[in-house]
Amino acid sequence: MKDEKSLFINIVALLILSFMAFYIYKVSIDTGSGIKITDSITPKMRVADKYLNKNVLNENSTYKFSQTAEDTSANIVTSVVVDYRLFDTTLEVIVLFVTILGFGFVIPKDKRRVKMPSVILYRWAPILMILMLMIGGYMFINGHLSPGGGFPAGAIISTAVLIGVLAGRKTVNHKTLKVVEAVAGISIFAIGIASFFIKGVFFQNFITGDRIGDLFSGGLIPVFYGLIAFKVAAELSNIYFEFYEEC
Amino acid sequence: MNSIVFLVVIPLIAAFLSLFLEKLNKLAMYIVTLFNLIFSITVLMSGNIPFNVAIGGWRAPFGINFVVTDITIYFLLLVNIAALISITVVNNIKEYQFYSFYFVLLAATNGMVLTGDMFNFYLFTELSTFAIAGLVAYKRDRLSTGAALKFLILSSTASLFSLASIGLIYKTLGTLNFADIALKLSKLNQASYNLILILFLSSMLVELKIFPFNLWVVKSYEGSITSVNMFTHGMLGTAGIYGAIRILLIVFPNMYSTNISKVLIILSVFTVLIGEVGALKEKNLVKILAFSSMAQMGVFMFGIALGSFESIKGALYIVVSNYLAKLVMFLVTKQYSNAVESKNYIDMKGLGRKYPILAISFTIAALSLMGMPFFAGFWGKFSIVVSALALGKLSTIGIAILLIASVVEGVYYLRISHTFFAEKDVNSVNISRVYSLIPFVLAAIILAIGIYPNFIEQILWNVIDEIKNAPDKYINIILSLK
Amino acid sequence: MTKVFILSSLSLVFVGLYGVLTRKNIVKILIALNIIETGINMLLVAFGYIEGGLTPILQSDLSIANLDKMVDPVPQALVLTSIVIGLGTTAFALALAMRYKNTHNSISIRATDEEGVNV
Amino acid sequence: MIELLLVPLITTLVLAFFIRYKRITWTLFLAANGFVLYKLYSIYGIWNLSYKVDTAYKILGAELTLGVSNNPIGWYFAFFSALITLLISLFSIGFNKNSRSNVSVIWMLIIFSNLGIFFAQDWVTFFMMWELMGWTSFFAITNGKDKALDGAKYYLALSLFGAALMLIAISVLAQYTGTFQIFASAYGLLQIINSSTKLGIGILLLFLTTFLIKSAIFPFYMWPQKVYSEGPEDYITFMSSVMIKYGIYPMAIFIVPVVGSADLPMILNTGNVLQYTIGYLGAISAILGTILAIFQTDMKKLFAYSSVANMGYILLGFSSMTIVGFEGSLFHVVNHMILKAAIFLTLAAVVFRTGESEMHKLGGLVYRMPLTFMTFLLGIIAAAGIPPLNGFGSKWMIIQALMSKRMVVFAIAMIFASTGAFMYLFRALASIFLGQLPDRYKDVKEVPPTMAIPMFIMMVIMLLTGVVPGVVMKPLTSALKAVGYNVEVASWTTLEGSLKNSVIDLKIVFYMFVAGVIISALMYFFGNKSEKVPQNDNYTAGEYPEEWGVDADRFNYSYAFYQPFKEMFEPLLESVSIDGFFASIGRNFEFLSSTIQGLFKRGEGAVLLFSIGVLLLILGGLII
Amino acid sequence: MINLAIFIAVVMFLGAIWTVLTEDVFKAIVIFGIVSLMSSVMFLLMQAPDVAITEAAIGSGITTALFIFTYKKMEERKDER
Repeated sequence: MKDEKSLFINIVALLILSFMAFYIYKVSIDTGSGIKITDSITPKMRVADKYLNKNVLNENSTYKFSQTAEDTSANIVTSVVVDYRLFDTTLEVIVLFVTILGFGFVIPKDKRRVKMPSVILYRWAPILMILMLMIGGYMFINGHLSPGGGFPAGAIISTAVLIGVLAGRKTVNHKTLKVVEAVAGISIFAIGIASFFIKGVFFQNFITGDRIGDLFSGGLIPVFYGLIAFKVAAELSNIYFEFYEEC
Repeated sequence: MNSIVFLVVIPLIAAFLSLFLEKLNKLAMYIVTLFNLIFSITVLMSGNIPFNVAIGGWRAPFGINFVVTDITIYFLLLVNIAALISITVVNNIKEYQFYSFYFVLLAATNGMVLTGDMFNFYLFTELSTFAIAGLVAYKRDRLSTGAALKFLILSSTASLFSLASIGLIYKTLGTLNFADIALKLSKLNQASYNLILILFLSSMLVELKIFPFNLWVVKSYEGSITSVNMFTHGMLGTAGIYGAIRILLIVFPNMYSTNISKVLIILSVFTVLIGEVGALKEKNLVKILAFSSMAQMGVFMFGIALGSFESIKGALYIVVSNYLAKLVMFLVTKQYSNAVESKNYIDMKGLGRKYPILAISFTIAALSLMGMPFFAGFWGKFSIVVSALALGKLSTIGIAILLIASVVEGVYYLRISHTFFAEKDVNSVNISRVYSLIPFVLAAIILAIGIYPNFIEQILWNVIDEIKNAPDKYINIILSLK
Repeated sequence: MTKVFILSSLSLVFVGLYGVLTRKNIVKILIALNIIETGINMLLVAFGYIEGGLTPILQSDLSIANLDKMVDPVPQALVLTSIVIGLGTTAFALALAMRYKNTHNSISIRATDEEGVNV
Repeated sequence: MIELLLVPLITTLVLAFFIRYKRITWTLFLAANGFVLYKLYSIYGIWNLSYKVDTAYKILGAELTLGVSNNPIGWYFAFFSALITLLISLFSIGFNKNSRSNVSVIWMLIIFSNLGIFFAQDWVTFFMMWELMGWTSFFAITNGKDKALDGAKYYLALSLFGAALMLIAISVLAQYTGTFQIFASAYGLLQIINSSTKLGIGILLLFLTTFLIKSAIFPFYMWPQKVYSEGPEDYITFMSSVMIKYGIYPMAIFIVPVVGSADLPMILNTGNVLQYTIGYLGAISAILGTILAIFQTDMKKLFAYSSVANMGYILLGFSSMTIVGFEGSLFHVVNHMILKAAIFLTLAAVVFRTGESEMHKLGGLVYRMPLTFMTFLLGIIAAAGIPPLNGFGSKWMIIQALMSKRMVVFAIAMIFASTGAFMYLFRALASIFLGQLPDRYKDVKEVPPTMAIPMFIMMVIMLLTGVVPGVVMKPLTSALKAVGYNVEVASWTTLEGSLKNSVIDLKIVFYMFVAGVIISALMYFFGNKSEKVPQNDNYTAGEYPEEWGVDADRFNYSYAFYQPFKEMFEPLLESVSIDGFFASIGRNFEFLSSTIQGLFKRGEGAVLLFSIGVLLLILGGLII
Repeated sequence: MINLAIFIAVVMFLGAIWTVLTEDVFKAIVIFGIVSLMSSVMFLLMQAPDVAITEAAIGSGITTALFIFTYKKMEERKDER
């Protein structure tokens, strides 16, 4: 790739970048009136304040640990992701769905040589897989209490599938993955629609009354996270299948 | 009207189901599209407009909300009608992925129009980008692969810019809701405002096909099949226009006090010039349409960037005219290019004599795009010209260049029409007369608007009224709901 | 601290942008895109950071008393989303790149898309 | 009023349905034209007729109203156009019997726009009709033939360009005067000129350019020869006689009153700057048209340039800004309509029978097509401005007006052009109809009656207007009076000049001419008869030029008819190469087009251009 | 703490530059993986453990794996020719 060393393009790029940097610098030192991008603004002045205080619906409500509140997830990031802004998260799942679909669609399907896996990997694979599944399961079940959640959980579960594929063990096949993917995806929306028929509002968390910090709290949050985890796992596993499975 | 969310949810569920439906996919496509169309018509007829839907029951600035106002509902109709018309040319497609992409695109474009939240809008945009990239790559040959890849790289760069801008908005204003942003935006420092606007605008302009953000356009159009072209034009394009109107005019109305609107004027003039001149020597009909759609977007953007209400009305006329005309043109192109198995318009010589309705529809569409009187495009051109001449030197020069560019457009379009009507024997070609129906109806609408603009004028003034009272009215609709 | 975070993320963004602008190898362009994305994600989270802030997770009544000191959870939620989108983009683009390699017989973005012409 | 416009429109739709049945379409076409003529006849004198359409379309803060109204000058143009159109459409029935394509639908649409232009009450209606006429004539000219495409494209580009300029002019004018009404805005424009001369003249020049383009005046004189040589002959007849006057009509109702009464710097105390500009443009077109016409070998191109020259005369008449000059110009409009229609009908007849339009390949057709010859003869006599026929009176009036205003240069130009006209007209006559008949045209017959009748009527009309100019002058002067000009209604046979004692009675002129004809006829019959030899022997001297690889026709006497003159004017013509200028614009656009396509063909710079775009936006944001 | 942050920031910056400038695609991928992992540490420092875990699993882990798979596949094709 000789073109990469083209001096002209490099100079142009550096000029553009330095100009942009200069502009950002200029904006950041701007002394005009009004809110500036360099001002330090605490969550108190943002919508996040309501999320932290869990008083979106009722402005004066306060809460204590191990008691009920409007959103009973202890991990506030989770409560934003899977409750306050749940719709974004479902769309994000769709984004992953679309891109992986596109991935499977455009990837060239030519014959691949299948290498024999090493014996060690073949023997140890089940143990590793179970370990991965356990970690993943823990993550999405505890998503509302501790860091983690559905996405990394899905990624870790998919790693289990990857190990299986690498070890040459038959775990799941394409068809199953497709079914898991679709069922998980549809379930997310089915719950949303169910809440429409129960509460009259889409994607409302209709299981309330839990206590913050309990394992079974947060209403639908663990359910959603579980579905998301399986969906992500199924989709990511699809990628490995595309690379390493014979078609 | 909480059920408005069905417009997004049903297509998404269909997208999952399409993995298994196999041959029923086509039927599902019609059912879902018709559902969306009928649902949006019902909403229009219900008389509840404007209303605001808080998803998940979280009130407006805290949760995600869907807003339905006059602008929304009309663009919703445009998107769904375009979808219905576009899928009539889908045939012989077996890959379930195509249908999935379509459903996702339908949901995403509907969502882009409906949403009232910045980040949600970003997500819908991404979704539509991926769906379009997948659809463009449908043929999976050299041309479409290159086009899809380059489109993907460009649009993901752009989306990162808009993500940065969303971050900045959240940092400074502490909110992601359109209405809330509009309410607080006046408190923002001018320089910071500019930075945010530039970052967001530059990603917006990619979708609006404004030069120099539009290098993907011609390739994508050339590399994809006709129905995908119609999706890109009718659904993604229309939703993008809606985004421009919503975000530039209602969320960022202060734009007109900065020089950025002047830069936009210059850029849109360049876009028009490049679009028209680029098409002049082209022989591939699809590429000509791509260049022309670029140019029309330039005219639209010019009208928006001028910022007076009359020019915005003109821009909306241009939108309507371009929307209808391009649909007609793509339909005609599809039939003719199928018949002669070539996209070169010279090979289509003489087809207009055998199938006059298609060729006449094409001509009407072309004349409307040229801004000829008695066709819908004229009213737009007229409004824009009149208001541009009142707004100072820059816009005067701009409109002069625009008009000269429209001369070039006239030359290449009428040359194509002439080729259709040229004398040549075409006996081996066979096109079913059924396919003439939709182009004919659309062309008749173009003509009707051109001759009698009253009914569309009424609608457009409703829209303009909404823009005029923005953002106060818009904010009231959304934030009053506790 | 905030300054360090912001500067480091901005530097990533600029380096990535430089890569996207100057590289011709599609895989490297995609890597550069990912670098930008990482940078932007860090930027967003840094926007929500406050000096000496706490993790926004409720562990006991003590953390509820210190809600003011917690960092902003919303940018973190946004970034969670954007990371997944980044993965999607990369996967799709890489698949396209593989096909690109097959059809164009090259991995340079300069390869022409016209049929039958080899670089 | 509205039925005048509705009937052509409805006829268009009906024609479109029956497009495959030639007989029906052309008969319907004739009937519709007959109706239009009748209707126009019936509304003469009722000047308060009008029809308005209120739209909800808001522009400049008010709702737009479109309207047509009967106005005297418009009626004058429309009536005579309709008369000529009727005759041409009669001719078309026979002419189109064997043609493959059918131009009648588009033609009817043009007639609709034609009437719309002449009766438009406001600029928007006028503009709409004007644009309609522009693109419809493109399709009428090409008419499905690829070889006509280049000329038609040229015409279309010019026409769209002109329309764009007019749109700008209308918008600016409306901005300052607040009205779209044509007559009201004329007064408004006068006030603009008084308060801010530059702006006013700018608007005026924009309008003027549009009209000049449509009437093929000097900088834009190239399109007639490109278009006329390729289009369908019957439609070209219409175009050269009627359509080319579209530019004259708005000049008469808008430009002339404004320029005449504007308070602008004067030159030599005879006229103001704009007056001289118009005059010079007219003079240049008259001279250039004449010179170029002299050197054409294609008869249609020859008469195309002749049209340019005639448009020049009309402009010269306008430039005098006297009432006689004005009358003369408007009179010449009709005269030119009639005589050009007559000439082009004969050319169409020749092409119909021989399929040839190169003059040096024709010859001697007088023996085979005597009626056509007679029409042509009268036509060129009229075009040359020889007294008993109709071209004389108007030219005489224009020259009178110019002399009375002491615009000597223009008068000289006019006389030069008239003299030159003899040269090219005689050339056409000699090459097409006189000389010897080539062997290949031995079997040529006279045209069928449907085509002969209109030609005969044309002859009668030419003679009539020549001898009794009152048939045109009476409606003209009453129309002018109705508009408010200080004129007296003309008498039947006399014409009034503007110099002292300059009234002529055309009756007397006619008697003198008849006497002359009788004498020359006697001389012909009693003189020596000529001897006949095979035609080629005349100019190949018994040799066979084909053996040298040269086309024998090139040695025909009419191939390089005016070689000495051509050599004389060659340097001048080379320096005045407007065509080259326009062609270079086209080439540059195409070059630019290839460049842009190259840019879009490669997608590699997309992100780079994207960042440059961001940079531009930043620059815009920084420079506050 | 701040020293750690500065150290990681510098390392990330240098790593990113190396990634962009290096000729070897495989090296670039690996170093990108490291940069990505570093960023997850940064997220931890920013009190965003959720993001850190996700970045480590998805941004650093799976994305890098994807790149490597792709790279290998492209190399394989090169071998076949």
